[in-house]
Amino acid sequence: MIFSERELDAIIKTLEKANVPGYTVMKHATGRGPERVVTEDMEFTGLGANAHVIVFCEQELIDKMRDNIRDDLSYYGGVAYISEATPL
Amino acid sequence: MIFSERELDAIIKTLEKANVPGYTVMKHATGRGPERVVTEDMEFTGLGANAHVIVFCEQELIDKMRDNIRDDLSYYGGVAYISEATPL
Amino acid sequence: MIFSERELDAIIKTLEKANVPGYTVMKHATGRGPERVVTEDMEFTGLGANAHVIVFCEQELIDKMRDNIRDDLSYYGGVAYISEATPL
Amino acid sequence: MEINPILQNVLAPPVLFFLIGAISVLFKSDLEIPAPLPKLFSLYLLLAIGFKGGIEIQKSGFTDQVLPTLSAAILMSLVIPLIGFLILRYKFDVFNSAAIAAAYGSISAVTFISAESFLESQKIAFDGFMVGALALMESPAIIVGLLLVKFAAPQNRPKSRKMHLSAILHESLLNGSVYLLLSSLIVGFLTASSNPSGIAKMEPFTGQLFYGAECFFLLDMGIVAAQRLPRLKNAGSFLIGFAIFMPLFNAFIGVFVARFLSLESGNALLFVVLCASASYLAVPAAMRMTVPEAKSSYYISTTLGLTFPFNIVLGIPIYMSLVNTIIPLSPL
Amino acid sequence: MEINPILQNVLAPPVLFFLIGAISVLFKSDLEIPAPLPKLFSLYLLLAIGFKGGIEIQKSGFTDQVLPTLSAAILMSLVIPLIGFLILRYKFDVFNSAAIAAAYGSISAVTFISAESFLESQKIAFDGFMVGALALMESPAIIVGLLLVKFAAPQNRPKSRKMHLSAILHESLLNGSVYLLLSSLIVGFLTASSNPSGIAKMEPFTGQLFYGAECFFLLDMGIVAAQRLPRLKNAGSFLIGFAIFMPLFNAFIGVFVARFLSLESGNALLFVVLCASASYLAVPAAMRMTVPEAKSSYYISTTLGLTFPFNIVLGIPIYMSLVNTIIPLSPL
Amino acid sequence: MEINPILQNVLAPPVLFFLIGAISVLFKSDLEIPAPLPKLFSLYLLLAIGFKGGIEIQKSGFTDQVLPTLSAAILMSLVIPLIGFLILRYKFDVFNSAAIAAAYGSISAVTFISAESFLESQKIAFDGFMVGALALMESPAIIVGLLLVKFAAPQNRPKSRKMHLSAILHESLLNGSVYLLLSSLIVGFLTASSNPSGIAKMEPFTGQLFYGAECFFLLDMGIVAAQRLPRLKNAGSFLIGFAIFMPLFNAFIGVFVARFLSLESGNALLFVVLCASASYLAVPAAMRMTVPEAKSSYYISTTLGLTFPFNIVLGIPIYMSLVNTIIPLSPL
Ligand SMILES: Nc1ncnc2c1ncn2[C@@H]1O[C@H](COP(=O)(O)O)[C@@H](O)[C@H]1O
Ligand SMILES: Nc1ncnc2c1ncn2[C@@H]1O[C@H](COP(=O)(O)O)[C@@H](O)[C@H]1O
Ligand SMILES: Nc1ncnc2c1ncn2[C@@H]1O[C@H](COP(=O)(O)O)[C@@H](O)[C@H]1O
Ligand code: NA
Ligand code: NA
Ligand code: NA
Repeated sequence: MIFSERELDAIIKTLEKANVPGYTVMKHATGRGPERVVTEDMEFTGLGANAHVIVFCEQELIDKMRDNIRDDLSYYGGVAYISEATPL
Repeated sequence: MIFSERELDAIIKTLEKANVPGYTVMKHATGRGPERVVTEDMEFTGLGANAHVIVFCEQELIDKMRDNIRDDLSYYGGVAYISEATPL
Repeated sequence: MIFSERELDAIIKTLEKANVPGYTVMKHATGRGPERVVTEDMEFTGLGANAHVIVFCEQELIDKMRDNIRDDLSYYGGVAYISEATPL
Repeated sequence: MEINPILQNVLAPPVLFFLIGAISVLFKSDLEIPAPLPKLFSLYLLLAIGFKGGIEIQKSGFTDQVLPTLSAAILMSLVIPLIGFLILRYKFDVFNSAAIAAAYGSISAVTFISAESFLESQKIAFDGFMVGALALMESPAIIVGLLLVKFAAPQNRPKSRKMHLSAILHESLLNGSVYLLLSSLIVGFLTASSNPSGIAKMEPFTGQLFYGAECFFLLDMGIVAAQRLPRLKNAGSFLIGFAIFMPLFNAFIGVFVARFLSLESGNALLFVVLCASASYLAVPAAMRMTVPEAKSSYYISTTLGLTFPFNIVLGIPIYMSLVNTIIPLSPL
Repeated sequence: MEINPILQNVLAPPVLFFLIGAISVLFKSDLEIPAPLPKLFSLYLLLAIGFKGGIEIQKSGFTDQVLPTLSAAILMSLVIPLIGFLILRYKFDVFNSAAIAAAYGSISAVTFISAESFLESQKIAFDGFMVGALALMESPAIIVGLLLVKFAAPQNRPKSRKMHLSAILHESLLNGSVYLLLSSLIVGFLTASSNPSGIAKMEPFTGQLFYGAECFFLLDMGIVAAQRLPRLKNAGSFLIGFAIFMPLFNAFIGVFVARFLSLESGNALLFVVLCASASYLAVPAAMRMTVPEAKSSYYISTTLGLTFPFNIVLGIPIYMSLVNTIIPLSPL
Repeated sequence: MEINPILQNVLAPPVLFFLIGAISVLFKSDLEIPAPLPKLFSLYLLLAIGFKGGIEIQKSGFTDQVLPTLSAAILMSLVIPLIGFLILRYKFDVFNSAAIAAAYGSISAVTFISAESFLESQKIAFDGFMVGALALMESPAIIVGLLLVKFAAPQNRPKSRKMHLSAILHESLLNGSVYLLLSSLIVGFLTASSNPSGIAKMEPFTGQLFYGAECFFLLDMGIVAAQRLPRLKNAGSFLIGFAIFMPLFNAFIGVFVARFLSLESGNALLFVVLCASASYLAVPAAMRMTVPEAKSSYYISTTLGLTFPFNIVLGIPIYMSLVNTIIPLSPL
């Protein structure tokens, strides 16, 4: 799940509300999306790179969050993909 | 695989012992786990964000490391998940 | 896909040429590969950590880029793996 | 208008370092000032300029000029976005027009600092309260921009995203750079009035170091501006023209307002520079958050890639000539 | 105890900047000092304070007071964690009690620096060897904390994790901040004794810049402390009370020890501040590594969210009054 | 050669801080200066040293010595890699030999700065134009290294990777550190000639702060160098010997060239240090890009882990003795 740092608070609130077991955030990611420009544009004095968020959780939880996250991402920009993963 | 930067040395030693072909470390990740608090707590003067480690390797190697890594993670905190991936 | 920051420009050009819908770059990754040394070596004054690039795209696009990326990576070092992922 | 003051401006260290940064991008040198080092310098400059401004204000007291000047400054930052919006609507939609217009109504602290350095090198006096004008001109422009979006385009926006006035005020007044500037101003004022020994102890940090830090920061600004410049090509010639014409136009209005306020030439220049400069930090950050429909490359590449270098290198000495020509004319 | 010294303390630039940082969090401003910039300032402050302390020690020589004071300082950092542990065990398990107690036995360099600035603004003299006490009080508290865990709770811990004494010593003595402070002290001492011209060349960096850098760092500390404060709610009122009561209690013991040592008022204040302050850096880092069973939010939010602001804003002037009251009393 | 100058060099703050950094790694302290803070200091040092050098050159004018000295410097940076290459080829392939040789032909700005500080503490004069030599010696060595690869090993390389001369020139001349140093030199020169008041305003930043920033940076260099040292074990004793012998050998040639140029002892030391020092920044960066076949651990661990500390701690005073012995001899 990758989106702008400035939306981070909203997304985290969504995650917390869905009671995910945990999440990890990596800031300072840059990138380019289908229409909008390279986001390094905003990073130059520390405002607004993207954040990369990883959540390991059950399928049901994902279903619960889906709509809220989609909503945020479609408005502000960003992508979210799901991959299968098993605990070590 | 995500855990505290301060455990990084121990984990890397485990990886090296298992003879993984390589690994990648991304520091300065923050996050929240099931019980413990948001780890940004420790980042404020540069000590102790999380590290995100990626290892691409064969299934057998994972089996070899599993116990050691589980041990470290259960004690210090952190998560490890496995996903399938094929080389490009 | 993980490789040295100094090759980043070349890889991005390949991605752009293949018309990927987007990509995300995380710099300042460190790591160790099968033969070469720990890349933290080069980071110490800000030159040359690795970059971790994530691209979500269709299988066909991957096929188009494969050769170019392989070429760059085998020469300069780095790894690329593919995982399945579905949009949220 | 002679060429001399422009050359003299270009040969000052801050402008030279700015050019060095820009040229390094041109030549594809791998010179880079990695994040968050530029942020360190921008925070430092805001803190130092606020602190020094606060001390000056306390020393000089609130003269007759302070209130009219600050009011005029706020007025300018309300009017300029409206004019800009009307011009931009010829070519752009409401969202982009409002975002770009807000940027030009707001100010650039680094341009202001460069103007101060220019005045110092020319040994022309200016007053500390002008920093107050700097601090007060950032927020109103953001508010006007967001109100323009709210009222000119409510039907286009998804319902859940209606802007609340409180969010607009928060975004505009509590923006990090506005907050740091204003609060450092207050700290400077309080220190000067109750703890004068603190001034001397701060002086090496906020005073002596300032010029060098400004140079270092402008080195980075040169790199950043030159990286943004090529993106202007996509923006089209209308926007390129706007990025040069608008500051000149604003300067022109500004100089007459300054004359009306009877500002002396130093303060007049600073006033004109505030009108002519455009924000590439606070406003873009606010717009990205609240008007994601606007293309950030438009408002960033114009303000940062063109208007900012223009002001730093050519604008300031041009405005100085303007001030020297208009201000001494017989009273209106 | 009058209100005046408190107000005077609050109106000094470092405290004002601390408050500005805290208020920015309250108002949800997006002011942020991104990592690793705060680390730059904390490394700088440790280096500078150690270097200056080393020079002072070399200049004044080892007076009669040095050894007793340093010994008393170490003693305090051994005793305070024990008292704290006994108090905390009413409510907390061994791990949390030991970790929190260790933090209160240890010291906060920034609180110490603020006390020095306070003394300077009050024109009260103090000696360089007090920096030695600062450096020596960090490690013993960590050792006590870890020994408490080792002996009070050996049966609960997984076998493979038995703490070895060597690991405890390493973690406590070679902690980055202790190491930098102590070694800078030695560098200062050596420079003063063999290379006096080096002092003048370092002075702009370690001396003149210090006050401004302190302000900048306290701006960040204000942000960080205010971010931690709300987490205290989860910690419960017992811990909140402890975070205010414990420094006052420690100050009270400290002032009598200072009197017993016949310290003059400047050194006495610094001694009291060392006793009263709590570590939010070195100890948490060590505890996170060696006692992961303890909740880091407990020992961080108390020391950083409450005790630290309390000491900076109210504590120091209160302790000064205490020192002024107790020290001049007729000899024991 | 007495022991005294070495001890005196070791007791200077920059060298002491370097040792502190190295010892912290030895003792496994967790002292760390996180990226990109070291980059801040390295950029600052290059900017300041260039700026000051430019001012000096403008002040002293182009004396008779300038051109011959700069030419000799360039010559040395062309010849040394060739000698090094021949030696290294006994044990290593073309790629590694060329990369390591290029590093030894190039220079280390921090070693140069340390030599300047050493001269200042010894009150020995030197000229600003030596900074020009510093700036000019980085690129030629890179060019020679890449040409060696191009001509000695064309058949081994994949076709698509043929090196174009333009790429070689770009990589060597527009390298970030070379570019910043040279352009700061020009800024200093222009400022001194057209805007002398700018010098005074820059002085606190580029002048007064310099020594302290140097110490801070050397603290980090100590850490980094000590971390690289153990990797030398894999490199074998041949390379370890080379890392000590080569600087001494280069210094020896250098001192005779300096004598031939009739340099006074200050300039002579700087010239010798330029010959003896090896690049651990610009050259490795360029080699990593253009000769990925070479093992970066070889050229980094030798230059940074061994040659650099050797020069800083022992080399500079040894070269000074050499200069004091050879230069005053009766003319050739
Ligand atoms: N296909 C993709 N693969 C990886 N990252 C993407 C992709 N599309 C968008 N992103 C990331 O999402 C951010 C926002 O994209 P956008 O929604 O187009 O503004 C970009 O800056 C990228 O970092
Ligand atoms: N379900 C999860 N998904 C992603 N990251 C997680 C998850 N659980 C824990 N983490 C990461 O692991 C770190 C340590 O978690 P803990 O073991 O609960 O202390 C957290 O700070 C997160 O960064
Ligand atoms: N098996 C692996 N798993 C994860 N990262 C790897 C792996 N192999 C290589 N890398 C990354 O790729 C970089 C370059 O590797 P190399 O091609 O061996 O120089 C390393 O520094 C690692 O960050
Ligand atoms: Na404006
Ligand atoms: Na204490
Ligand atoms: Na050399």
